[in-house]
Amino acid sequence: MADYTPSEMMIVCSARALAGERVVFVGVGLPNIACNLARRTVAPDLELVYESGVFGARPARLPLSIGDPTLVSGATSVCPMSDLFMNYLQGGRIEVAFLGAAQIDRFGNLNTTVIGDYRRPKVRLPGSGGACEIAIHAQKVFIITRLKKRAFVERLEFITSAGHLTGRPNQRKSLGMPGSGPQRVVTDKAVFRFDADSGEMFLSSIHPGVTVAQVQAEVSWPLKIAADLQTTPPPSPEELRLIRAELDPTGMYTT
Amino acid sequence: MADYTPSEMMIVCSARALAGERVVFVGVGLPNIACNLARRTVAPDLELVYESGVFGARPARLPLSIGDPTLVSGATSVCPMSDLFMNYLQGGRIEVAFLGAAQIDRFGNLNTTVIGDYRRPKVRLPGSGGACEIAIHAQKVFIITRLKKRAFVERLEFITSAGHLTGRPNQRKSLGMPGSGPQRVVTDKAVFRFDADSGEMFLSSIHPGVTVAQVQAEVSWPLKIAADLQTTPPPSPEELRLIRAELDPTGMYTT
Amino acid sequence: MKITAMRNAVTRYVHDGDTVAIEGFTAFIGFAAAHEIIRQGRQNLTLCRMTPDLIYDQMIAAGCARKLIFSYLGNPGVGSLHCIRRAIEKNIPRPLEIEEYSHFGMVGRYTAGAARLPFFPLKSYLGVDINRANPRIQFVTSPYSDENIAVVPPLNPDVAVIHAQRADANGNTQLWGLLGVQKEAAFAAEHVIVVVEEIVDEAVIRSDPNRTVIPHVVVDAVVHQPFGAHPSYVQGYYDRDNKFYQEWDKISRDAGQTQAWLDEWVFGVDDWTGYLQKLETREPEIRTRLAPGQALSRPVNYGLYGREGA
Amino acid sequence: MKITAMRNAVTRYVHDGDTVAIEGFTAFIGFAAAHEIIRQGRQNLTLCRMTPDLIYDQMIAAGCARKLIFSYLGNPGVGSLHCIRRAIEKNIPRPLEIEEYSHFGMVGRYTAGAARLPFFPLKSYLGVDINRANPRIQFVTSPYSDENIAVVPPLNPDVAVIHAQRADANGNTQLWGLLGVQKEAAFAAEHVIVVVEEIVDEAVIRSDPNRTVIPHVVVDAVVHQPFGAHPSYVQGYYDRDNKFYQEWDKISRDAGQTQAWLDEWVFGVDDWTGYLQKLETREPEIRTRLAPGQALSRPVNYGLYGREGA
Repeated sequence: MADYTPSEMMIVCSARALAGERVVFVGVGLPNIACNLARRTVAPDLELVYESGVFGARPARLPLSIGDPTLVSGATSVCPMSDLFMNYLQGGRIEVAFLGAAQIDRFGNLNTTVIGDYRRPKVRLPGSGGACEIAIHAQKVFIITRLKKRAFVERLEFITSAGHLTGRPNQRKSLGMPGSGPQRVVTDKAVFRFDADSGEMFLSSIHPGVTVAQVQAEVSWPLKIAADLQTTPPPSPEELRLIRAELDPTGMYTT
Repeated sequence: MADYTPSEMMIVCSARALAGERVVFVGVGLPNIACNLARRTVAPDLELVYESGVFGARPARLPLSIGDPTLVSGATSVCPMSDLFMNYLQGGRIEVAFLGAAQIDRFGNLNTTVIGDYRRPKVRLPGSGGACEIAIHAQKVFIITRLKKRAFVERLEFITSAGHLTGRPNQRKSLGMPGSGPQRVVTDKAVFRFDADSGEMFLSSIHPGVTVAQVQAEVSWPLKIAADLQTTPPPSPEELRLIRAELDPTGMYTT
Repeated sequence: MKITAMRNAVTRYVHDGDTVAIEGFTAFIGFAAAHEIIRQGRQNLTLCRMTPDLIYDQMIAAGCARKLIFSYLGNPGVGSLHCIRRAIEKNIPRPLEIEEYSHFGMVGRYTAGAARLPFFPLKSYLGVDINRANPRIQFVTSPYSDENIAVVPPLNPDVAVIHAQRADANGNTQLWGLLGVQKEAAFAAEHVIVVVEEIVDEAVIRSDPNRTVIPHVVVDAVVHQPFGAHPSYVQGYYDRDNKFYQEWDKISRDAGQTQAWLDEWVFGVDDWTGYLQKLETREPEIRTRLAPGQALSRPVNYGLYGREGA
Repeated sequence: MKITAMRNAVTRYVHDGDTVAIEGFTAFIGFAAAHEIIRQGRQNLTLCRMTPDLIYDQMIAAGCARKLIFSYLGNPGVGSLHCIRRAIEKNIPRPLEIEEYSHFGMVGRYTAGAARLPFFPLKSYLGVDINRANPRIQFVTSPYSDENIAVVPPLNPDVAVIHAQRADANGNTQLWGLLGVQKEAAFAAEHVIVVVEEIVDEAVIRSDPNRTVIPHVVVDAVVHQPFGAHPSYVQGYYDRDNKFYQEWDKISRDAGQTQAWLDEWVFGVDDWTGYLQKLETREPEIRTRLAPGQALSRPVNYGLYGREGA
């Protein structure tokens, strides 16, 4: 048995991916902890921007939602939603953003809207929130989600947020999307990246103790695998200490 | 000799025209004094809105410009320019606005941009500022200007702000202008109004001691005259007391 | 003087069939107003809100709405909005029409509504199905670049309800914390009900005019309703009652339990005072549990400018 | 740490041929920055400002500009901007290209620039000659109503200079009083120089995050320059020096006198400290004359939210 949880592995992978980044758009839960871990390790200058309009938050407790009042008190700035979407996100100020999804396809397109027919849904999901625009405007997108066959699907039932679309070269650019789209998918079993030419997801790094077959079993399409497939380095003792002692002491998100 | 100045007469005429109004867009100088006089007489609920974004000002001195800091301190609200133009003016919240002009034509169109050719001007004037939009969006426009032949012209050299255009019925509406356009022109010799059908300016009220011929002499086109031409009631002792003792005690604008 | 009781404000400004926006992103959510609307039995409302949250889950469970205009359906930090899902997935208690945008799309709709613009442009809805599901999202071509850009139409509610920390009796309203789209919603609406924790003297408002988010010019009614955003929060006044958000997740999974909750907590009381009494009977220390510590802003000097012609 | 001297900030971020916006509507006008730009001999600038005011009158008289983008040319409360008129009417000291809007048009240009929109729509330029004089003003058709609505293109200056009351060393900048279009200009610009009356500890900024108009993310340099907006004013710090505005009306009517003034007050000093010394030598009581009284904002409570899972 590993001495860390799958959630902790996801947090650590996400944090490491933020090395050197400066402005990240963050949701609560795992991405929040990952960004805070990155600030204390690989990205000391990282600025966390919350979708609720908060910058430079100094939360006195682990926030319960992106609108938690603890994010506001002691922040460096708080702005209305129109400023957030117009001047920060559309204005090109966001370098990295995290997105989750109920369904993802091989090009990193995401569905958070509906399972089944839109007008007669089997399961009604939350919808876009800011995700549709984040996927267009953030310079890079990191996706965090658990690896499950019903999530990694051949064909989305609804496209809420654009990834690399159908994989045609320059397709995002020709549609007028400033951001470069999804760069990584961090899961509890492996990390995926995207081929620069085809836009297709490939297995880039596999977590310790997981086999390629176990990963393929949870992905609905024949998965491409990196020639130099890595084994994800496990969380370091210092990373685990920061998560457990400082960032999520009650284990709300990490157990 | 009248015991009041032409400026005082203009202020009083403007103030009286504000009877019952609630939200007025005001510049400094005569309109500012007129609006404050109206608040103390015929329009106690009048809210003064300054183009600089100030509402409910309580100036401790007579403001020197629409951006005077004395307007800000103690106001009920101060907003950015984008709010002022989008939500207040274009949003249809302004009932009355005052405009001045270097030139005015018989339909109340105004020029504050240039005398001579635009690219090779004889006299370069200030330009629009907010006037172009005020003329479109304010529910009513009152014009304050001194009566002079070179100002009341047959044909403007440049249209900065739209009045009743060429006088065709529904012309403003068909262009998409929400406001009803100029309603009065207050001058130092007379007050003019506009014919509801033709949009043409007519002499509505003449100040005490002024003749129709004197007015016509300062207007470049053959002036229409109201069938029931009035003599403007002179400033009352109370109006004069308010102006002289409270609103402009140093006589900066009124002498 | 616009101060009035919630009952009167709702009776006067919220009518069957109206388009209603109760805004406030995660914070300042006007539950007191929502409960009064439910209690007065309003029907066929079109409810607008970026994040319908528990407030519209309750109103939709109570059968007030025929349509929902929104951008994110969730119980923040907890999970699903089960009543709204039940309405969309199973037509319980009645069918619910939906008109769906992204957050930015909703911001754009309110912005256009406030500014009386025929549309608001935003770079969004590229390569996705949202605009296919919602034909009100259109595209226009820029005369400068031939770029096609999405546009959304104005949203002009019949009434907006805005909860805030404080207002004066005339309706000048100050907010701090998350500002969401409250200003835009208020300017876009035909009528505005402001609900506040405190009615303050005009001098308090005038000491900091830049803090006034909603000016009296657009306000029709001011309702003094302390704790009126419970179980959501008001910055500096009380915390979110997260226990209730979690409890609702359980209650709302079942239509019967939901109805029982509405019967007890909404229909079973006369007004918000009754709701608060019940709340404090159940948990006498609730206000202490939700009370934040003090973190005061440093004052700024606006300056007195009294001298003539400095 | 972005604190730097004005000289360095101008050397680094303002280059010949740049598009420069020094914004601030009537208040917060960045004269210290303008004088340094003149002193360093910048040429061929495109100057953007809703109200060019004395600041651009001086820069244009000094020959810094080849083009002016604006919406109102006036010496507020006093009269004309004679130097700019001389440039437009008589090509003195050199021809000046103009690109002219209404106020709302300039607001729209900055707003589109800040938000990277291809255009900003506004209901204006109906029945007038402004759009005939400026072909950059175009019209688009609304897909909802077939209404034609004016649009203006984005304005993205190479550099914006914003004067404010206070910032922290990292560039988080707070302003109160007239807010003009400073926020939009800062977000629209490639580089931003913030000039402040006071550098404050980050804790002051953090005590009131809603007051932060310009966040550090968009700021390149912070210059500490008290009294740096003289002869304009900074709310709560000093009043407008109206005597100078009137004096300028006389000086600026004559090209020779204007040049003599620039020689003495701009070229004749090393920096803003030198300017202020000259000012106080001429009028020892100037700071007293322009000092406002105190009018403090009432503090608001943001609340301390430290407890887990309230």
